[in-house]
Amino acid sequence: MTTETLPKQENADSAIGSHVKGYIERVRGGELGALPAVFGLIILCVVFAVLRPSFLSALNFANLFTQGAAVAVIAMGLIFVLLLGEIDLSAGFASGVCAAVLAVLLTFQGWPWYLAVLTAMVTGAVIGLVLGSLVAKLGIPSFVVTLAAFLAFQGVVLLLVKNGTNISIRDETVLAIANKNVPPAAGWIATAVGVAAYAALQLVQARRRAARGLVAAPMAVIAARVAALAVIAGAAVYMLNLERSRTAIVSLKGVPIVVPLIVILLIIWTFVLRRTAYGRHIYAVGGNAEAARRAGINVDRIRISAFVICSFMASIGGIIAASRANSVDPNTGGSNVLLFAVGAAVIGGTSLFGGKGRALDAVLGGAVVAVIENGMGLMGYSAGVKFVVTGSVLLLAAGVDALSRKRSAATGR
Amino acid sequence: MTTETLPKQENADSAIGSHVKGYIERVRGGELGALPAVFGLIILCVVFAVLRPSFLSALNFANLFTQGAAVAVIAMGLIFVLLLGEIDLSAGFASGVCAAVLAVLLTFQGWPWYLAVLTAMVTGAVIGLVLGSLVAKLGIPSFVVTLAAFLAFQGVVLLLVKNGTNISIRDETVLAIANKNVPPAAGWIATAVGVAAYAALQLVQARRRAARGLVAAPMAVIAARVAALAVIAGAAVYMLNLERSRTAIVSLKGVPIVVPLIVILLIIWTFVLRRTAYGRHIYAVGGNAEAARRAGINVDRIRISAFVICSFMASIGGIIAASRANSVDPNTGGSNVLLFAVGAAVIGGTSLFGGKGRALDAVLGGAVVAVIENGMGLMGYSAGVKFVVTGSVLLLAAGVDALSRKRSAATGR
Amino acid sequence: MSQGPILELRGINKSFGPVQVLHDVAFSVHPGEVTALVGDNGAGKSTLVKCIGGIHPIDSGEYLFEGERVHVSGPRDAAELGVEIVYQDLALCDNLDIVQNMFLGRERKSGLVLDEDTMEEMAAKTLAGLSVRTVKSLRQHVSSLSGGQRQTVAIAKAVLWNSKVVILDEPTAALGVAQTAQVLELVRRLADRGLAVVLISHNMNDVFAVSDRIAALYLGRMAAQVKASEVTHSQVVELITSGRSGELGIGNGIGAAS
Amino acid sequence: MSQGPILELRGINKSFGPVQVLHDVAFSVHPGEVTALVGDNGAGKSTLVKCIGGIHPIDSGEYLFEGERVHVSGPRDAAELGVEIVYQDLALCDNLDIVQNMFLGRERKSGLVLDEDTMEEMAAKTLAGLSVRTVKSLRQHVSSLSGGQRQTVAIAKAVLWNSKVVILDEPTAALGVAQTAQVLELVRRLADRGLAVVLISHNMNDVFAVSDRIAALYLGRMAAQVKASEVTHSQVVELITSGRSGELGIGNGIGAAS
Amino acid sequence: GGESGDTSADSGSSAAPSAAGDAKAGKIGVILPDSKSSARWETADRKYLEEAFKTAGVQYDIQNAQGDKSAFQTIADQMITNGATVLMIVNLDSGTGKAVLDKAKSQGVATIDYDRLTLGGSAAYYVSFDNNKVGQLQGEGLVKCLTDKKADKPIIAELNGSPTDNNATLFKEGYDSVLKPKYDSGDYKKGPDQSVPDWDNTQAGTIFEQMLTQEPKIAGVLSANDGLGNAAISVLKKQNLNGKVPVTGQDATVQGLQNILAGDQCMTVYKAIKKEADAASQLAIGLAKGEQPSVSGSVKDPEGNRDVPSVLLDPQAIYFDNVKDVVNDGFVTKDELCTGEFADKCKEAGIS
Ligand SMILES: Nc1ncnc2c1ncn2[C@@H]1O[C@H](COP(=O)(O)OP(=O)(O)OP(=O)(O)O)[C@@H](O)[C@H]1O
Ligand SMILES: Nc1ncnc2c1ncn2[C@@H]1O[C@H](COP(=O)(O)OP(=O)(O)OP(=O)(O)O)[C@@H](O)[C@H]1O
Ligand SMILES: [Mg+2]
Ligand SMILES: [Mg+2]
Repeated sequence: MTTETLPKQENADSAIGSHVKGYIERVRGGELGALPAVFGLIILCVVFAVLRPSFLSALNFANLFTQGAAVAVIAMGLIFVLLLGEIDLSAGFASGVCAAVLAVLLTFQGWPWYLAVLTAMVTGAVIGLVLGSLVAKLGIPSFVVTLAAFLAFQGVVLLLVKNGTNISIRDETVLAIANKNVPPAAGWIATAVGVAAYAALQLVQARRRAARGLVAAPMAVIAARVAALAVIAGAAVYMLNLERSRTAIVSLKGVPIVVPLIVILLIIWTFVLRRTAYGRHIYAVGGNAEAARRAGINVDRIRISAFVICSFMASIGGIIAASRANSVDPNTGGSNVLLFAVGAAVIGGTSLFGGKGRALDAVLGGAVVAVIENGMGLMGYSAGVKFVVTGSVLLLAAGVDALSRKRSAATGR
Repeated sequence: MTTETLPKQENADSAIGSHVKGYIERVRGGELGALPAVFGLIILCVVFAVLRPSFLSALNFANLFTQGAAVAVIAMGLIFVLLLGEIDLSAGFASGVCAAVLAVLLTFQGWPWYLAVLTAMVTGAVIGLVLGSLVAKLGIPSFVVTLAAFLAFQGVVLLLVKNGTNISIRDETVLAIANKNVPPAAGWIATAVGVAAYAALQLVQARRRAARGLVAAPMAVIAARVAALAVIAGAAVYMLNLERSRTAIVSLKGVPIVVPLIVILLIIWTFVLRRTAYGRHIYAVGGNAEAARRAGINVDRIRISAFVICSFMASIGGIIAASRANSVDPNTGGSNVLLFAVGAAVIGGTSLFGGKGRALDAVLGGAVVAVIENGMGLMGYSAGVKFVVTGSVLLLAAGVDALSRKRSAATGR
Repeated sequence: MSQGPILELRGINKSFGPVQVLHDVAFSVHPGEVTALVGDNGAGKSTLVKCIGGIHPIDSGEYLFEGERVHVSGPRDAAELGVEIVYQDLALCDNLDIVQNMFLGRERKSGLVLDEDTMEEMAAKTLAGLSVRTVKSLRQHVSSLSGGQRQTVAIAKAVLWNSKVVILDEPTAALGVAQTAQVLELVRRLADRGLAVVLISHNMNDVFAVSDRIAALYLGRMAAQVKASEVTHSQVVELITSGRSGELGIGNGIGAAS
Repeated sequence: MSQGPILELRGINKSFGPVQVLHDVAFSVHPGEVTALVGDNGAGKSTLVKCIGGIHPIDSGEYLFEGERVHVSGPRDAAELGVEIVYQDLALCDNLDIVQNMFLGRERKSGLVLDEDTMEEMAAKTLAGLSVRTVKSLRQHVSSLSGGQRQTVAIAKAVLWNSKVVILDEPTAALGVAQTAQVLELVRRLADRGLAVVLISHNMNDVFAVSDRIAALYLGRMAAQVKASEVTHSQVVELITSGRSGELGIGNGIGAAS
Repeated sequence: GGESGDTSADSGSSAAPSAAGDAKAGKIGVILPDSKSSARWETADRKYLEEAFKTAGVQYDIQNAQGDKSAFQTIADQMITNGATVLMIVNLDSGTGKAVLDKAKSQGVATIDYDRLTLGGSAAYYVSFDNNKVGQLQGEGLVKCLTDKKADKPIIAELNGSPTDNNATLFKEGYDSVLKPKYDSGDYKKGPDQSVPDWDNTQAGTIFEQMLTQEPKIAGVLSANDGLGNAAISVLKKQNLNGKVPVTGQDATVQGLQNILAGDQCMTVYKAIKKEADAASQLAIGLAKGEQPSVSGSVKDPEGNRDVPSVLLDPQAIYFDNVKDVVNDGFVTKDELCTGEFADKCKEAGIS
């Protein structure tokens, strides 16, 4: 049976059956990918929907996205640092600093929005450059460097927003990010284009591999994937294009602007991590820094760049948060933002030890965190009870995840 | 020169010279142990003393100990979890829960102090048991488990202190822990006994090893060690036995009670980690869990026990904090307590990746954190500036540490 | 067969996810004998050993020890039966020193306290017996050891104990000439003391030098388990590379039975 | 000597903290030749190789490449010179698959995007040339490979590139009979193509089978570097175990010079 | 917190909790800011508001944002989703407050600013104590106590609230308006002046201890609330200075009142929260029933440039002599306050 099984020969019977069987066996073998997080998410949604039917309303569905956006974006940046086995405790307050920079420039200095947003993003990148250099060049543990930054940035935000007041943001463009929606028609068009592009890409790739005699996904599998994407995206867009205003005067419908923003970021970072040499090197350094060094990879540069990406994404998260809050105050990026962002990444499946994780993890984990917060908000518990229940629900979601991984891992190792 | 160098033969020339040389070479070779943290500490102290002479007063010296005690104790427990490469984000609020239990039992239920303290400590141990079991048995990442606990415990504290009230503690014994001092004479006696016991232990051990033909520390080295301990302990006790009251009516002198408490905990945990099979197994699991498993170590049990110790120590930290604040409020154990505790461990030299760390790290790192907080308190900065400067100073202390390690590591690897 | 096998496996199957690595493997080990386990790279030798040691759970099959069915669900169970294994991927704790690694999980104690002195003495003696001459100090972390030194520590660790079965997975791979000779001599000595020894090696000279019995794995199947005196060097190589040799091997009805 | 050495070390010293591992070592490698580096466990072979590869900084000594003094401060420098090394402690990224490991640091790209297809094809070809038959998929993580399979991946990784010097630290330690033969043949083929090859091995048969020159390290000192044709099997063993053999070896004035 | 706990479990689960509930009397959503800066939100406001809503028989949902702005907005979203027609908020900051109010308004939800005015916001009503006034009372209280002690050129330490809390800034403006003239005239000497992050009592202890080390002659402590005051008192106790150095407070907590009875604390500021809650709940209930209640006062919102219809209540300074006022108001019970050693003091203070 298994005599000489170098990949080539499988090519012949690239039938659907074997592909599906392979997937099932991979899943049973412990390569679960996104399944456990999705599973946990579904259970959460069902529970909340049963307890509070309003959970399923169009309005709430739209709220979910804007509520979770900032954490998911920050988590996406954190993935890079976590992939290296490092940590960035300051990402939360870094987002606060960038938001404060944005607010000061917009409101006090009267800069146009594009310059202010750009400066905020550059601020993020510079922060990352400094943090990364301290970690990579001086060799101070990232926990300590970013703990120091965590404290310092807290102070910087305070200084920028002048001790306890807050800065309102009135720029319409910035406010639109987290508060306005894409016109329904545009939503449909973008979705259609996206699905078509995905289909084309898959087809071209399969063709090319088949032409070279490498294992390629069979047509039927590609069709199934494209169909799945189309259905999910279509359903979401349909839901978000429903009227959700409760008064007749204003109309409130369309995909919130943050949704395409997150989708674009997700595509970019997934591409970087999976399809570029840089992404490959990130995984290599996280998996075995010494092996990466011996392979001639400039480990320091990879480290620094990961921190740059992390703080850069934090700046985008900060901008979203500022937009959503219509203002920036000394607590922006504080409270539980950082823990939730790291938690989102870990729940999504990223390892804190490095070498394992995907950009999608941040979005999936961010969704879990957002659903918990959103659902708990509907329950109406008192402060103490709410904390306790939130903690338990989080544990439950993670437990489902862990158990399903464990179960299927029992067949392998 | 280096022909057959199995240890035995070194025995002959166990002269002082070779021992000292060996130490210097070990230090140059990168085995710095406590040196960098001590070095960073000294620099900090000098800077603060120059800027604010009152930093060196007897009063401030005594303050330092009570201010840093809770964090150092919590950090000591965290070391166990960190040694396994795990993390406990909930240690801060676990201390809060235990403090709240203590306060409720003392103030509302009127229990005697010993029962209340015992119950608080048992609460800590039980918390650790639950957390550890979730991590070890279900395989949920400790970051997620303890993040959930972090949230839940916050709620529990709120519920225990009835949503935001402060519970005053009026029990004299509990208040004494962080507020009263050991009589000067007792301080001197205990110090003398301690130093004598240390000397005796060192002598006996050296004798025994020499008798067996193993490498033993020469007399002179032992004498030097004992002398160093005597001088340091003596100076500290002398300083703490100075009069530091500002009013003529009351006398305020003696070693704060937390000092012997910390010393005893430090001795116990150092003993456990260095001299017992259990401690050895902790290091083994942290260094290579698979190797430990193959060596027949019950890895799950080690994991669980580490969490138990961590939460148990958190409960003691909580009791100290409650004693110091004369009350328990919903913020007890919150804010930066956890980050400072983990930071203390890391600054002391403990690795977040497991396998490397000592109980002493917690005390040294805790001292760094306490000195920074204490010194910054004397500077009178505004909130924002204070945060920024604190962060920078922390970075500086860690930088000194990292650079001295890096420098000496350049000779080896 | 001098006496019944002390350890016997029957019909062992083992898969990693979709990949089946062991197919219906039978394997037996006799006290007082050295059984060589040979096979090509990736044949499944290490996997078989890990199944014996309880590192990997078995999918199906029987595990008999001293004639009785046992269930080995972890390394502790194997150790309790008296099975001691040196794994190919050594599994030493890099952050511990040589003595600490050698006594890991079975520390000598006097009362509560570790008896470091006794352990240090015993370790020194065992290592000296294995021709280790370049180790600078027994208190060196194993991370600073050379490949061969690490291997020696792992071997020393396994033979320190009074066990009934000792399994060595490519123990001499990284060893020098003198050290290899010492280890082979040790293997013979252990068997002569009545222990059952399993030796995995790619070196046919070594295999024929010490073993009484040879078991050959071919692509996860037991091709043959025969007396060493009954086969030739080239026959074994044939079994390894093609799974059969003359009337021996898979498909000839002899297979696993010897 | 057919031509000048391509790589030459002179008076290399290397200490790890208090422990001096290499003492005043001289070593030279010639193009078109296989130089075997032998020595007892812990003699310092791997350390020497790591110094050449820039993994460890050298304490003192000269490093000449193609006759010119160079400063190698990291693996990148060595790679740029055209020195390719398979380390004993393989150093593969367990979280990457076989293809990814083989092309690590030198990925093929088409534009910005990785050219996975080309890489997969090239990897398959190289591995097939090394008699690897049991690897199920090239997209398998290397953590799931057997000892020998890992070793093969590491070797394949090093020989994929057009380098001038190839150094193999115990490449055949974990390999089976057929694979060992393939690797030895590959070694010979590389040398015949004009590359300088350094082979570290404890197996004297292998050493004599392929090498033109033999360098023996003894306790961190270069005992002798001689033509393989000028020494016997037992002389080399003597050099390894005692540092001298007849008029060869340390203290005989010949030492490092050949 | 069991009984004051699950609010909507009481009111909501009996009826259908969804937006589809009875449409006649609307539903009132209340968002409290946190539970850590002050005990009042969970212990007092929640209780009084619940009582009022229950009596009026309207549906309600009271939640606490725990100082998290993002959570604050999420809760607001959720309340509107759940069908609230009146939203009463205690904003965490004016920015988020405005975002919530504007969003609510666009959905046709009536809004009330409770305790804190949302600058530039769109709330229909504003009910509050004057935070500036609270600070003034604290400043005047400290002056009174120092005068009682006949302190000569005392050095004053200021232990301010959280630097991230706008109310803390308002309190500080209040007491500085009293103290600054004294500093300027040389009657008092300005000592250390620091903020306590998150109103964290533990940190407050360290901060005050360091103030006292740096400036050992501190003779008066203006601490922004009872928790911070208690932290200062526990440090003073070590030096046996408690009772000799007057300390201020706020919130009239059991702890603070006990400290006053013991003579360790000089005063606290009592905000008759029941009155505030009653006033606000009457407005909310009216709005929920579709009425347009009218109020007498108004406050100018400088940022939004409009007059907000307001109900403003006066805070009260509490000294040893009038601790009984707080008990008589039912804000704390005698049982809570007069435990153990305090029984005698209570008698002395005329609490029966
Ligand atoms: N954890 C795992 N997951 C998937 N496949 C595995 C795993 N471990 C081993 N394998 C596969 O099982 C097969 C047998 O591996 P094993 O390590 O037992 O070989 P071996 O006979 O010891 O070879 P070698 O002589 O090279 O050490 C190999 O093809 C390997 O790729
Ligand atoms: N990082 C290190 N720190 C301290 N000592 C080291 C370190 N690395 C190697 N050594 C020591 O240097 C000596 C030479 O090691 P090396 O790995 O070079 O030996 P080798 O000749 O490759 O041996 P083998 O044949 O066993 O692989 C050994 O005694 C080893 O203990
Ligand atoms: Mg193997
Ligand atoms: Mg080596």
